[in-house]
Amino acid sequence: MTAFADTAAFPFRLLLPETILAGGLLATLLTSLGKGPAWRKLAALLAAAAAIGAFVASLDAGAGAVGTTIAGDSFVDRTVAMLRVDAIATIVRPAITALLALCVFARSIDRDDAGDGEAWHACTLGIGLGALLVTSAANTIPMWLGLELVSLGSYALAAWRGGDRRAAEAGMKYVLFGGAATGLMLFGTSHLYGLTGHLDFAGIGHVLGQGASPATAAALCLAAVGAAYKLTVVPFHVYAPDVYQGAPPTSVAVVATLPKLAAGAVLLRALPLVLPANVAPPGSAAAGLAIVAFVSLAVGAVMATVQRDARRILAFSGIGHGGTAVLAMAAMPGATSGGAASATMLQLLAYAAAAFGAFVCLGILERDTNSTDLEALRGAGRRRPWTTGALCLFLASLVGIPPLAGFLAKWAVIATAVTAGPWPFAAVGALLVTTAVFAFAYLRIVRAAVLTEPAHEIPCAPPPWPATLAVVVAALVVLGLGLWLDVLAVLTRELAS
Amino acid sequence: MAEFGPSSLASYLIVAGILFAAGVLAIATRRNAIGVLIGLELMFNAAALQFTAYGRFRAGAPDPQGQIAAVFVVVAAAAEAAVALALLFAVYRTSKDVDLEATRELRS
Amino acid sequence: MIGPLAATVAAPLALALAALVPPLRPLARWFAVLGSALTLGVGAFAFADLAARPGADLRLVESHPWSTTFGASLAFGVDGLGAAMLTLSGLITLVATIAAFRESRRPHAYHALVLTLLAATNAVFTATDLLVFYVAWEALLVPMLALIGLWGGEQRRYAAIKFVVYTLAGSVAMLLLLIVIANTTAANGGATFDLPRLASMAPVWASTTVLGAPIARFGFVAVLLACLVKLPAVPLHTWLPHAHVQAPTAVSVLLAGVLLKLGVYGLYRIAWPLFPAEALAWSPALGVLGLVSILWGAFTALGQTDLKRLVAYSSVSHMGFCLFGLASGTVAGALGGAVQAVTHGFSSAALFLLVGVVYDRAHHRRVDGFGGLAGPMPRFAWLLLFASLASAGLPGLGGFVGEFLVFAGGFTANGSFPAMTAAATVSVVLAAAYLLWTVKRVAYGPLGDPQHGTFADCDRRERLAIVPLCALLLVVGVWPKPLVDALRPVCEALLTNVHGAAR
Amino acid sequence: MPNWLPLFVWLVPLSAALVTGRLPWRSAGAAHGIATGMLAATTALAVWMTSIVLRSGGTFAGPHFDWLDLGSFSLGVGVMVDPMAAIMAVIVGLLATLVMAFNAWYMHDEPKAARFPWQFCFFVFAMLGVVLSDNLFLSFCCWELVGLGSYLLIGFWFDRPAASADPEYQATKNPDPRGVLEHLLSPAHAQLKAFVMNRVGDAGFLIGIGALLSLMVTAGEHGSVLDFVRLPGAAAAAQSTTFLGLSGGQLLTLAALGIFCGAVGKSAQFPLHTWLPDAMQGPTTASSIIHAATMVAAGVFLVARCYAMFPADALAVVGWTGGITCLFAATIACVQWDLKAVLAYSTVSQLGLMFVGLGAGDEHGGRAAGIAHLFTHATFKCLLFLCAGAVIHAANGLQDLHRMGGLRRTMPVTAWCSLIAVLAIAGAPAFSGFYSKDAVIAAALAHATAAGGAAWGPFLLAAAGSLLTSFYMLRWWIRVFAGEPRDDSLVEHAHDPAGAAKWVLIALAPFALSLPWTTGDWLDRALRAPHAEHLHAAHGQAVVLASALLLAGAAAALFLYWWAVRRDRDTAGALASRLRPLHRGAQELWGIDRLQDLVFTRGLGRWFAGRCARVDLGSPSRLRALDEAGDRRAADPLSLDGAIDGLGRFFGGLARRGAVLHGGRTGAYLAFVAIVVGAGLWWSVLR
Repeated sequence: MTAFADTAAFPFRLLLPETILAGGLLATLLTSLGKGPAWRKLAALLAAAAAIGAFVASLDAGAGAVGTTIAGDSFVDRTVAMLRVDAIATIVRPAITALLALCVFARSIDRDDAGDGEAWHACTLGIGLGALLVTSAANTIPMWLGLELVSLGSYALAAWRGGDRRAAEAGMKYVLFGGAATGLMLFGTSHLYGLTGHLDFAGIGHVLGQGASPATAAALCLAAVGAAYKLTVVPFHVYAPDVYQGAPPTSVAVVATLPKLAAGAVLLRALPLVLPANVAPPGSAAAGLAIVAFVSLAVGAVMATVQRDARRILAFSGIGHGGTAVLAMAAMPGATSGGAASATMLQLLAYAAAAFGAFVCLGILERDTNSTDLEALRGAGRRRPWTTGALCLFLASLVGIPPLAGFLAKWAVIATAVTAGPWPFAAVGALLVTTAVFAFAYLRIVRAAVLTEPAHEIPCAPPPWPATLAVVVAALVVLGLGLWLDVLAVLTRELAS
Repeated sequence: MAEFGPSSLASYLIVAGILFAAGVLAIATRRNAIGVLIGLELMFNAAALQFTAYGRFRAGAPDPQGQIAAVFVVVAAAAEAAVALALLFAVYRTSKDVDLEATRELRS
Repeated sequence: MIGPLAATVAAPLALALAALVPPLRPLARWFAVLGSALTLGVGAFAFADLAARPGADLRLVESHPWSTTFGASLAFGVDGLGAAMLTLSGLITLVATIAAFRESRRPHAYHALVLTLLAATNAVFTATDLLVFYVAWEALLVPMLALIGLWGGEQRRYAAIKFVVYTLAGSVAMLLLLIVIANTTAANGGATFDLPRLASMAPVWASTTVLGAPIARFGFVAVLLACLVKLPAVPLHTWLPHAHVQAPTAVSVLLAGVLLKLGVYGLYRIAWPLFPAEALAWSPALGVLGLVSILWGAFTALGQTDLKRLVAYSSVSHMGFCLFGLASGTVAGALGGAVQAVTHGFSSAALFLLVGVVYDRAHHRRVDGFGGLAGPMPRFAWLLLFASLASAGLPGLGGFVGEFLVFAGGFTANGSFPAMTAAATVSVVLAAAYLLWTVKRVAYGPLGDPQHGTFADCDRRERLAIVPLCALLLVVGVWPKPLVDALRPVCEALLTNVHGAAR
Repeated sequence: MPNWLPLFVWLVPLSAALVTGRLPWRSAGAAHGIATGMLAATTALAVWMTSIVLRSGGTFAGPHFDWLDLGSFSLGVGVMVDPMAAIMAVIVGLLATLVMAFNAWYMHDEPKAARFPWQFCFFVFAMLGVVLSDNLFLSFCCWELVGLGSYLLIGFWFDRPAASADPEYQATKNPDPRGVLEHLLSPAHAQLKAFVMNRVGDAGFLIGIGALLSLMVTAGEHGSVLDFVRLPGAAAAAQSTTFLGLSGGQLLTLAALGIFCGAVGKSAQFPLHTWLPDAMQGPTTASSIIHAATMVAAGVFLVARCYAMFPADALAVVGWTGGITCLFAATIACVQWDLKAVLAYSTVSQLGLMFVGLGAGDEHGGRAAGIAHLFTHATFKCLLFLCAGAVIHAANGLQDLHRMGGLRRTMPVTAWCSLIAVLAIAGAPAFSGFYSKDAVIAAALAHATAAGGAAWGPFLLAAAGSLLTSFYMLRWWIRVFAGEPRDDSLVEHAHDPAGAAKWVLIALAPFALSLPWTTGDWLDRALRAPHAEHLHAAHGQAVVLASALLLAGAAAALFLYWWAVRRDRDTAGALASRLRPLHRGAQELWGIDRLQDLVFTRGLGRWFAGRCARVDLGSPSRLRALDEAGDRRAADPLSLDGAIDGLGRFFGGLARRGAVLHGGRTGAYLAFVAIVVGAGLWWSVLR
């Protein structure tokens, strides 16, 4: 076990990314004292600087754990792990911070109607901070605290377009549904604590390893709801289409990607710890996860085909991809190598990059018509060939056309799940079949945006350069992750250690 | 744990369970967003209560983690309520109503 | 340093990118000519090599590292079949480029997409690495989607989406197979996608099981499904008429001339070598499927009223011969299937170009809306008759060689094949009926529409595209020996392997 | 023999076709001149070749290449000359030369005339390929090319409308119903019909080749297994081979019948004969060569070529088919009023007679007799058609026997030449038909006597056909040339062919006499006609029988169309109404054309193919909806394509059900989660 950092001194280097983000958050909030475009620009600059700084810091943070010493009344003091910067966090933290920076860049496409852009950046940095906490959480308290931080920011972001009915509705739905999920998670976590006496993953897993009752399993399931709803897997997915449809473009780019990365990362860490092999009956955990994956894929694919809004299609795509990530996790119990973990990781990264790119592209296209309705996308390809081309690239990655990141991720997931038992195999079948169904759904976007002539000419200005940069970076990631086949081996090696 | 009373874990759990059930029932049935919000708070409080109770009646000795968690839960519930109220207000501003059945412009 | 085969993939890709650069856009069509001519040249070079040293071994072999952990490498090499297909791909793309030389709607994008498609098809035809094969196999859907969906007819979107979803659905199982293969090779001494090595591991596929079934059993079906959709074999063919009807002329040419051959090639290159025992076991069923394709395609073609749809169904019928010949398990049959794939490329491309010629003038494709075009357009009529006869398998023209070899193979094969071949001879009648009936309704008789009397005959550009195809049909029909000699070692090795696996 | 000689005989017409087809100047005269010259050269070479072969009497194997080597067997391209092939080549060359020369006159005012020579030369090239080929594969190839040649020639006037829409046709057609489907009578349709019906036979031919191939391969033969010289080997191998449950003998019969099926198509035998009368839509000169030396001759020739592999039961089929066709076509010929139709059905009938001969077996002289009749028939039928062409040319396209008559006065050369040909086809003594037809009937009689039973069938049918032959041919001649003119302007305008064309007729006439064929028994020796005692006896009986038939038929024709007409009696009409069912049946071509139109064109070609198209892509309304509106809701779940779309609709329906949950109701979302959690808790804990 990694030695705990000295709890007396703040583990500065280890938590430098979080620190930078927190500082950035405060600084950005301070800029809201001023008024005018210059201040807004300053807020964006500060946020970008914080995100990039956190990214750089996360690259060289090293590994370690942060714990706290609990003083017992009559027992020896116990040291309880709180945060653990392990291989998972080492990989995901740079991804989150980089994505955060891209989100800040992408914000340049939003028309700032309410005039409170600074706070948007602050909220986004808050989401990032929460995501980082979740990512390296080794204990349920920082996990759900982080999730709560992510959630609070996300609720605000979803409703950001002041005075917009749809945005407000999205925010309300998000907060009520998210609150319910949080409530369930907290209720489950409290039971888990009561049944095992521990709040940290290792402790819970240690107790569960000695035998688990159905009540514990139920508590465990409830405790996972928080992450599950962030991952938008069935049955905690219902909010996603509405929120993605109603929220402002860049807010969607944030809330569809960052929380998923974080939730996936924490599940990745928690699952092997808390799910011992002897949770009765054997294979039931894998079966349960595979069933969740199967249903998510099926619901996502089938529902995606009839949507009339591009963002809703992408929301259902996200539900399917959440299911895909869960499918990879299904192979984890009992897996010896890091194959399942790396597959999950790659799936999360590939989805985040492609979905971020797609949402930003849609945001750029949306600027012309103020709608992502498929009808409103008509002729986008003629109007903005490069943006539409990039959108197609991201969609191709989402559907898994080689040689893009989505293809490699799908490959990794199938490769790890195909031998994990009958239920995962069935889910693999669903994954393969829904490829074609999802392709049809995405093709409806392509059909509207690329293959249909515009009804009338719409004047359009080139997108702002930061957003362009964000799209280009995302596209490069999608291409690079797809072509660099060895990434899978690298991830496996890193995650196995 | 067979007997009920202030010194029994079961009594706290039962109360928490009732709270939770009431909360779930509220969110599942209320048409008014405020009602749902109240249900959420009930669920949160059930969790907080359980954390404290479990910490207090931990096998062997009381554990401070339960109380710590409960404090965090209360903080979270407050923050959640604040944000939720702000968003409900935003909805109210645009549609003069917080009826969940009426607020469904976003749909498949 | 990349070799000639990698150049046939890399150069079109580079040219496609160059065609998109604004200052170079006017040159886009010349880039397409260049890319296809390069492919043609490399194919011809490979043929010359094959003529000098006949054999089933791979030529122009090259390999560039891609991923050691995956066992994938950018490996290329061609045998007789690959060389034939590469040459066909270059030639047909060249012809299609000539046919679309005057494309006026965003020509740079059009030619860039054609070049991308060329790169992808070349990669499929030359790859000796299964992963590269698969990547190219899937990736070529993208340019095809755009070409049909952007430059097509009124219902192009429906047709393009149907095409993509259909073919994608057909090949998902193949993805699973690839993954299983990767897992298995990794467990058997190092991951690899090298096709010759995978072929040599046939016993492993037969003995290793996934969920209780040997890999070979499911793998063969997976590859088969992917190839039968592309081929296309009845009843997986209904995307084809839509795609052809909606695609612009030049894209129809590419679709019929190159894309359908991918299915044949996949059967010859993946399904049969990797899973010989399964291939043998499935042969009778595939023979039936081939027979059904032949007859159903022919009868359905007879019942069409749209010229392009008619030619599309004739493709279904003719590609059925490829399947039938290969399934017969005889050298003659397999050879006939391969030759048929090549000559069908020529004849169907020519037929689609000719349909394009009348469509450009009359702006419709209804068979009964024409008549007597031989009067105002004698050259057109002769070329149409020529291409139709070649397609109908007149001796001395290309279509006959493959068809006769398939018949010869089928008659000398075992089991129910002679009887099925006898049934397949009905297609000889049907092909003559639907093609020459079409010639009659289009070119002969009195003028169907008085306004058609003023139609100009095929101009120089149109002839430049069609006449070489007809010339090649004649050359292959009269003297197929070079082509057959190049293909024979491949087919022999293939069948030796298949029949060896049975013992 | 020089190695190149047969190759040259074969390829000179091809080069003639290439030269005349690509002439830089579009001069019909020059093209005809060059073509005639080159065909004459072909004929000269063929004569030279024949003289060598007849002198040596054996078979000469020319150059042979492996076209394709397929390991277990190879497909070859090569030539072979035996006396039969050599004589056939001479006849083909000679007739082609003469017809080409005649055509220069016949088409002197035809704007498309320049096309004729190359198509014609190509046709001759293809036919010579069939004649000189040394293996079944090359024969099949050339066989198909013959089909292409006929396609081109029949469709020479491809732009003509269907007869029902052709005012010229309507003005000159005869008033009687002819059983011909006018809306389907046009050069463009006739050429299509000829090609497709030939392909029906060719499909059988392919099966025959396939059966032979599998026989040879199973027997372990290697190399160019389809060579004619190896056919006796195939027959021998058949004794010891079994393949897929078929004995070798059965396989051999199947092979023979398959090849005969090809011959049925090409030689217009019942029931694949209907294309030949329609083929009259081509120029009459093209008809003259199609009906004489090329095309229809190919079938008879091929069966003779493959004779070694025809077992007795296959020969019985050949004989019966020939016999049925012989009588069947003759009955139709008796009631035709179209100048060329009579000749067309007479060709069908005579071809049937040849098959009767072939079916009689070699030991009874049937093969030699059939081939001899093929040769003699080629010459006089060619002459008949050229005469008919001269008449039609003179009559400005009129072909109606009702309006002709008395043309002998203004067209003496044509009249006499055609009378010689008519006597020849009728089988009058001293004419060539007498010699060959007599031989056929003798062979059939000998065979019937020897085999008994069903073998009498072909003989009797052939005899009945011969009886009718003399009747309808004399009827034809009398209606055209004899008697008083029925249309004075016609007779006044009529004239014999001019110049070379006239000499062509005169040059052909001697061949209709028996002398050129029987001098020194050269033909019998060349064809290795057997000489046996029982054959002599049969011969004697056949001479008597044939003469009697000739006399009876001729007497009937003279009585009905000459004697009665001179007395202004419509005895023929009275007889026709007396025999009304038979007469009507024959006039309606015994319904075969209608039946084929119903079953194949309308039934299979339109109805069934239309059904297939409909099952495949859906109903026309679905296609229209797709084509015009892109309406994917245009459902036809009973079609293949519609079912695929139906799959999509199924998912769409599922999704619309799912929309209940995803319909934007927050209450529903929360309730759903509550229910799921409650159910989960109940299932895992409380259960």
